[in-house]
Amino acid sequence: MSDFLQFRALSKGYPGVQALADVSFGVARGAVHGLMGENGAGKSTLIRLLSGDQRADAGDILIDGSVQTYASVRDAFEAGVIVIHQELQLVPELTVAENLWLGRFPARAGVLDRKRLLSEVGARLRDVGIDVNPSAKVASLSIGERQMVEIAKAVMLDARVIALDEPTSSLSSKESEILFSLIARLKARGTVILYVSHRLDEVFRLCDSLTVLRDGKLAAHHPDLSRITRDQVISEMVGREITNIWGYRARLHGEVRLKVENLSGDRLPRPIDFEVRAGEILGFFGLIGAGRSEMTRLLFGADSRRTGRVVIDGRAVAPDSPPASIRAGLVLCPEDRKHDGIIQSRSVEENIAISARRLFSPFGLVQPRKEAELADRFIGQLRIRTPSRQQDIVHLSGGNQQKVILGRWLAEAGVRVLVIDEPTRGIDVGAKSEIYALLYDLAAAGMAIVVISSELPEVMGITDRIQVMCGGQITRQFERAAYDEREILSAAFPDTRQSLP
Amino acid sequence: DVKIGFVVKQPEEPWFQDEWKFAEVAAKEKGFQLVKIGAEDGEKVQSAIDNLGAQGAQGFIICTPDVKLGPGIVAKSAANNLKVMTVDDRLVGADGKPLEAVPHMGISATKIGEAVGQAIVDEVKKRGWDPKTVGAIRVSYDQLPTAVDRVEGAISVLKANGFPAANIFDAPQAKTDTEAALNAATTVLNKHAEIKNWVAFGLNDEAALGAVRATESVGIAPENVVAVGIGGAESAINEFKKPKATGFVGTVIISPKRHGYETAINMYDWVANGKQPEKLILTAGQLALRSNYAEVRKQLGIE
Amino acid sequence: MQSLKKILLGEQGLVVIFALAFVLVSITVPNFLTERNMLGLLQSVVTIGIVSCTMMFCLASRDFDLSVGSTVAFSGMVAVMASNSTGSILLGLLAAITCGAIVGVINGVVIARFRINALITTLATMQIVRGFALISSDGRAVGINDPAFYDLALTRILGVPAPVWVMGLFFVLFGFVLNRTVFGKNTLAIGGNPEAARLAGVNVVTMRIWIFALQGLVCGVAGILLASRITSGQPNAATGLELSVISACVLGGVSLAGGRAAMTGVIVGVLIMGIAENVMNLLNIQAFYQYVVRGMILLLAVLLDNLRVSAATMSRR
Amino acid sequence: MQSLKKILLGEQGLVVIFALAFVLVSITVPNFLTERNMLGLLQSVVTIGIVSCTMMFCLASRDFDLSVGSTVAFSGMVAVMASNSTGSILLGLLAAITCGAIVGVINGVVIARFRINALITTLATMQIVRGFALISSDGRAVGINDPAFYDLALTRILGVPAPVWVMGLFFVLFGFVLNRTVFGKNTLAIGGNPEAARLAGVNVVTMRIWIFALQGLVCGVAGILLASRITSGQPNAATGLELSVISACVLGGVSLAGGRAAMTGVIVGVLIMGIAENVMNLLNIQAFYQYVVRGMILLLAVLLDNLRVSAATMSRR
Ligand SMILES: Nc1ncnc2c1ncn2[C@@H]1O[C@H](COP(=O)(O)OP(=O)(O)OP(=O)(O)O)[C@@H](O)[C@H]1O
Ligand SMILES: Nc1ncnc2c1ncn2[C@@H]1O[C@H](COP(=O)(O)OP(=O)(O)OP(=O)(O)O)[C@@H](O)[C@H]1O
Ligand SMILES: [Mg+2]
Ligand SMILES: [Mg+2]
Repeated sequence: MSDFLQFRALSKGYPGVQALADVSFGVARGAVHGLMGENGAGKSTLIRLLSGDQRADAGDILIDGSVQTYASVRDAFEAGVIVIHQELQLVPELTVAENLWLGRFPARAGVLDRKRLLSEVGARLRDVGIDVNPSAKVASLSIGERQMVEIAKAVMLDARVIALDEPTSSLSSKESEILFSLIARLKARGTVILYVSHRLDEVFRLCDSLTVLRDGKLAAHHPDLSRITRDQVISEMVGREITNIWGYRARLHGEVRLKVENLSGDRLPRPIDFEVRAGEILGFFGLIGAGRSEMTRLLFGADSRRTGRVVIDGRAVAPDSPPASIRAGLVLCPEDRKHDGIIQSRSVEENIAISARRLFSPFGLVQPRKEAELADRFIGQLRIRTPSRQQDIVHLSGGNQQKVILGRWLAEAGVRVLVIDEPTRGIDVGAKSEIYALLYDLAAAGMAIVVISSELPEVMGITDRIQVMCGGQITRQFERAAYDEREILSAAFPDTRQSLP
Repeated sequence: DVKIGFVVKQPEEPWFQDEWKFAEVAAKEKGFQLVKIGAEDGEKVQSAIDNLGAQGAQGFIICTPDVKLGPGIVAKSAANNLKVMTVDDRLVGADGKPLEAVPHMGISATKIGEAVGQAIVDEVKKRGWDPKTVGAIRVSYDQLPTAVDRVEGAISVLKANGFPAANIFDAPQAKTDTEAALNAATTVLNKHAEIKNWVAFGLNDEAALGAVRATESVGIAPENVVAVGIGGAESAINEFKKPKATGFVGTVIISPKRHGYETAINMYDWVANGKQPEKLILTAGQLALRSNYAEVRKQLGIE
Repeated sequence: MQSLKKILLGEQGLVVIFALAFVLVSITVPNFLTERNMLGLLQSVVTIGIVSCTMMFCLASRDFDLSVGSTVAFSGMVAVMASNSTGSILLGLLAAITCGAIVGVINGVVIARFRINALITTLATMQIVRGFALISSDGRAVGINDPAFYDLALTRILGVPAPVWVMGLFFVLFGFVLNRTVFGKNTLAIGGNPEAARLAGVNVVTMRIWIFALQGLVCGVAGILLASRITSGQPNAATGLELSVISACVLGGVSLAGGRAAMTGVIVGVLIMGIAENVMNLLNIQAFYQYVVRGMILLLAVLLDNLRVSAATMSRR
Repeated sequence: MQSLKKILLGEQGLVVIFALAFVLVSITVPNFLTERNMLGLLQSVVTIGIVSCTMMFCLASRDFDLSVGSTVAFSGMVAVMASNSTGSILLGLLAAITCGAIVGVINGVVIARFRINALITTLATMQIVRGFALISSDGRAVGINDPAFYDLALTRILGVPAPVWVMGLFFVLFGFVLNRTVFGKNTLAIGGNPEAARLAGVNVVTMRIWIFALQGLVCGVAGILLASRITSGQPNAATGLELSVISACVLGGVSLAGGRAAMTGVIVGVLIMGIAENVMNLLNIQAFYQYVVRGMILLLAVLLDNLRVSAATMSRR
């Protein structure tokens, strides 16, 4: 049987990088095809070529046997190809409905059909199971909600091919389930789905076939996923065996390091209290919009607090000032890397050194040699794939950008409390296990670590204690010994919670 | 209650400030109200006239940003039922002929330029230079028709007195301030390093001063420079007050007193007593030198 | 009380604040609220008002246009010269609008197709076009042969001069285009997130060229009306217009970072600029102090709007 | 061949292209490459050059400053008036620099602390400060009593006038600050992504205020030198300076979207502006055509740079 979607000898290079080299594979009609590989392996590049946004240096894309020659995103639409890119592509100032229709507004003679604009959207949003007002501005949504909007955008039209580049990277299990059922429906319609993810569980559950990329080349192609094991895929991706991704190591916990009292803010009206001990890794779990990210931002001083005190080792931290927090040893690795993390048009080196450099710049004079050393250290340690430390960060793959941001905070000396929001968003399995190992080391050295994650296995795998949030409140707490997937999940769902007056 | 408008094209210029000042004196004397409006371009002139009409003024005096605005100004004044007089620049119709019906007081730009040219020629003769060997810097701002007329006036006199056309060099200034003139003139001086004696003139004192600064910065002695400005405002007086004489030998002062005071009085008489002003009054510029500027200013009623 | 607050702090807050200020000025400044003065005021903002319509689109799509002043002057000259030489006013008008649109298209192509910085490009065309205006007439104003040309500006419909009608029409038209058409939404999308717009299949390059072309065309219209009002084509007209127009837009809440624009806001911005000038002249404020007052009004207007927005955020807490 | 390509397309490509153009002009334009003309050229760009140094920081941090021209004029006036009234030139200079810095701080506080749009704020201060300059002297030029003041501009060190030395010093100093200090790096980071920089512990508000304060201070220095060159304080000086300075920076590769800047680029930008004027005057190009030529040169310079960049991308593929 000839494949419905085929890539033939596809190559694509960027300055200094061969992102794809001679990649060929095919996907059968109605199949969900996984695409895996380390960060920077070339997955997003492949998707970008498919989307019509960029053109291959060599090679062809075939749909239903015919070579596609489209030169723009529009052409790709016409050919029935729809893509969700890794970085969310929404216009914050437009409403949810307008974003869903962007590029194909319902109109007569250029005049918008405003009824259709709203009516069909409401149904579609209910369909993908998110509860947002179609006339709300996208700027007012949380990352997770935005991701769901992006998904709704892709499934709105009948497409022959849908490619999803890490659609679940900031979704928790509930939303992921909704996505999976949508995918099942599309599949039943005969749509070909290309699915990029770093979450092995998902891939094995969802996909019929799988391609593994490595260094831009085809590393393996598995037409039937039921015949192989996860470990096999990992070693194909990483080139070595990783037996236990989490690699959890128990540690002794010391004195209370971080004490949060009565913390509240505009988007988190009900006060929150908790403590973290030295050496402890505390996890926060919740569904999208539960308020975890907002909590970390208030904690760090990125947003202004309404009430609350944050105490580190018995000393209160000045509110509403990131610099003060950093000086007190409290750092936050934010969730939205594009908006809050990477510093566009600056190099990898500068992105790593920006915060830590104050520690080794006498009289405000920078030390280029030291900064280079620092950058090289983390490029090595986190295995950041970049042609050089001078590369502009926007040219890195998503996962590698995330690693740079992590590196920025790991480079900080004197940190007592490390707060990481979605630490491994978009990071590959190999790097993940190394990052976890690093976290254990830091904790063992006495740091208090707070990890926010939407990936339940991750939270359960690496933390000592979990606090579950729902509707802006901490609903339950679990000690590691008492971790139970079902109970944690149920604590995160609003309907199982006693509704407060 | 008599209310009279006084609209000028460049309210920041000292010249117009002075016109306004003297008009104010007239207003105090006769007890009418003076409304001063700056209007830098045709559009502003239109709204200024509307504005005067709305305030209930009976007439106004205007120095227009462009003489071709004539028909528009006349029409707008009629629509607002305002009497109109012009000062400094005379309105022309679409055919380029002066609008005789509008009373005017002024001095022709060409005449001023000729006065400048004459002053330069006199000084050159006094210093005993051979006009054939003298370089002339024409600091120009050709965007402004008045500026063209002034410098052309000066050039016509220079040529008539034996300055070769080939030695008159254009130094176009990008703006009308001293720095722009300085930069433009410097280029000319450097291009003709062989010329020893220089004369310079331009649209106003600032232009001439820029040329003088340029000669100083390239190291030409004041004895070898003759620059004559137009206006006689503070920047020129400052130059005369300097302890050592510079290349800026004189300026053609035009009296803002007559232009401000007399036009205002005439307009008042027209409005209050129905006495039509003379259709055309031409005033003269007067040359002020380092040696006599104080007297000249006193004569003209400045100070 | 509560509803008053709502009105003040709502979406239309700027309009309400403006209305309050207007009433205040009407009461305190003599001769302000007369029909004559109102018409004069409206006429004085015609050029800014018309050009603001398209500048709004330009800014909303994260672009920038400094060449509007020169284009207005140039197309005014063209209108007059073409009318004079062909003897037909209609041909003159067509020529002017065409020239304006050509300048716009050139801006658009250079900026969008060759990806040259908009500031530099329009600064360059600003100079070049001004140069053409000066060269074509040797730096002097050109008078209009056929007095019928004046009628464009003098005709009154229901007592209101034609240019004011044109401005009103443009306000309505471009307000509609911004909010109710695909073109408007795409403009906002390009400004809000160009990458997203491109990936959603919006033809960003074509859109940007269109926006600049429209801008040029509208400058052509403004140039014609201006020439008719000042009864001549003047090469030095409308200098500094670009900054006034951009200020009016920004005052009206158009974001320079793109993606945000509203016609009502721009109208208010234009009127604020016009009223400030008008009142200063009515109050006979001295020329030098006018600078200071003008600056203060600008600051005050954005400050007030800012306070309003932050107060609104507060109250919604 | 290969290495030639490398030089042309490398980081310093703009500089190399500029150098080639310079050689070309030197050969073809008579009187260009004389010591006198070179010194004249350098002196003519002193104001633009000095102010560009800090404007580079301002743009690199995604800000914008239109008030520089007014501030230069105002602080020039202050220098002269304070020198005259105290009899001490030193006090005059201090007063001027202080006034400049105060304007800058006000800009910075309003923009960074009250979060008012930079364009509007500096447009407002541009007017207000110009107003002050006019009011303080009743719109007239103020002469300098003590001739020693002129020496600031006339003194030559090794045959080169002092203002040129000052400009050179500023180039070196601010180049160093940009590349080698935390201040410079943080400026670029703020421009790259203000929110991310804030979360990385950069005190964005303070930084922005500092940048504006520096800008004001440097305008003060430029104002003093200008006053000394034209031997008086002139309230109308330096109009339009803001656009020239911003153009020089953008020509030199400073991104208006922030995050990208280089001192060598800005120096080249400044020199391009100066050489263009100089050569046009040397070649005796008519005033009206100068507009056109000036615009063309601007366009050509960015276009060339653009071609260079895209060629570089191509060749590395
Ligand atoms: N515009 C660009 N310029 C230069 N290099 C680029 C550009 N885009 C991608 N690359 C490089 O191409 C390679 C492949 O990137 P790609 O985004 O396809 O990786 P990926 O497999 O999607 O990784 P991730 O899992 O981190 O998303 C990376 O090394 C990246 O640095
Ligand atoms: N910029 C914003 N403006 C207004 N409301 C916002 C904004 N960002 C988030 N919210 C709202 O605040 C609430 C909490 O969001 P938060 O980002 O803290 O949730 P979260 O638990 O981290 O979930 P997610 O996985 O979606 O990031 C959500 O309901 C969201 O709609
Ligand atoms: Mg990717
Ligand atoms: Mg979150």
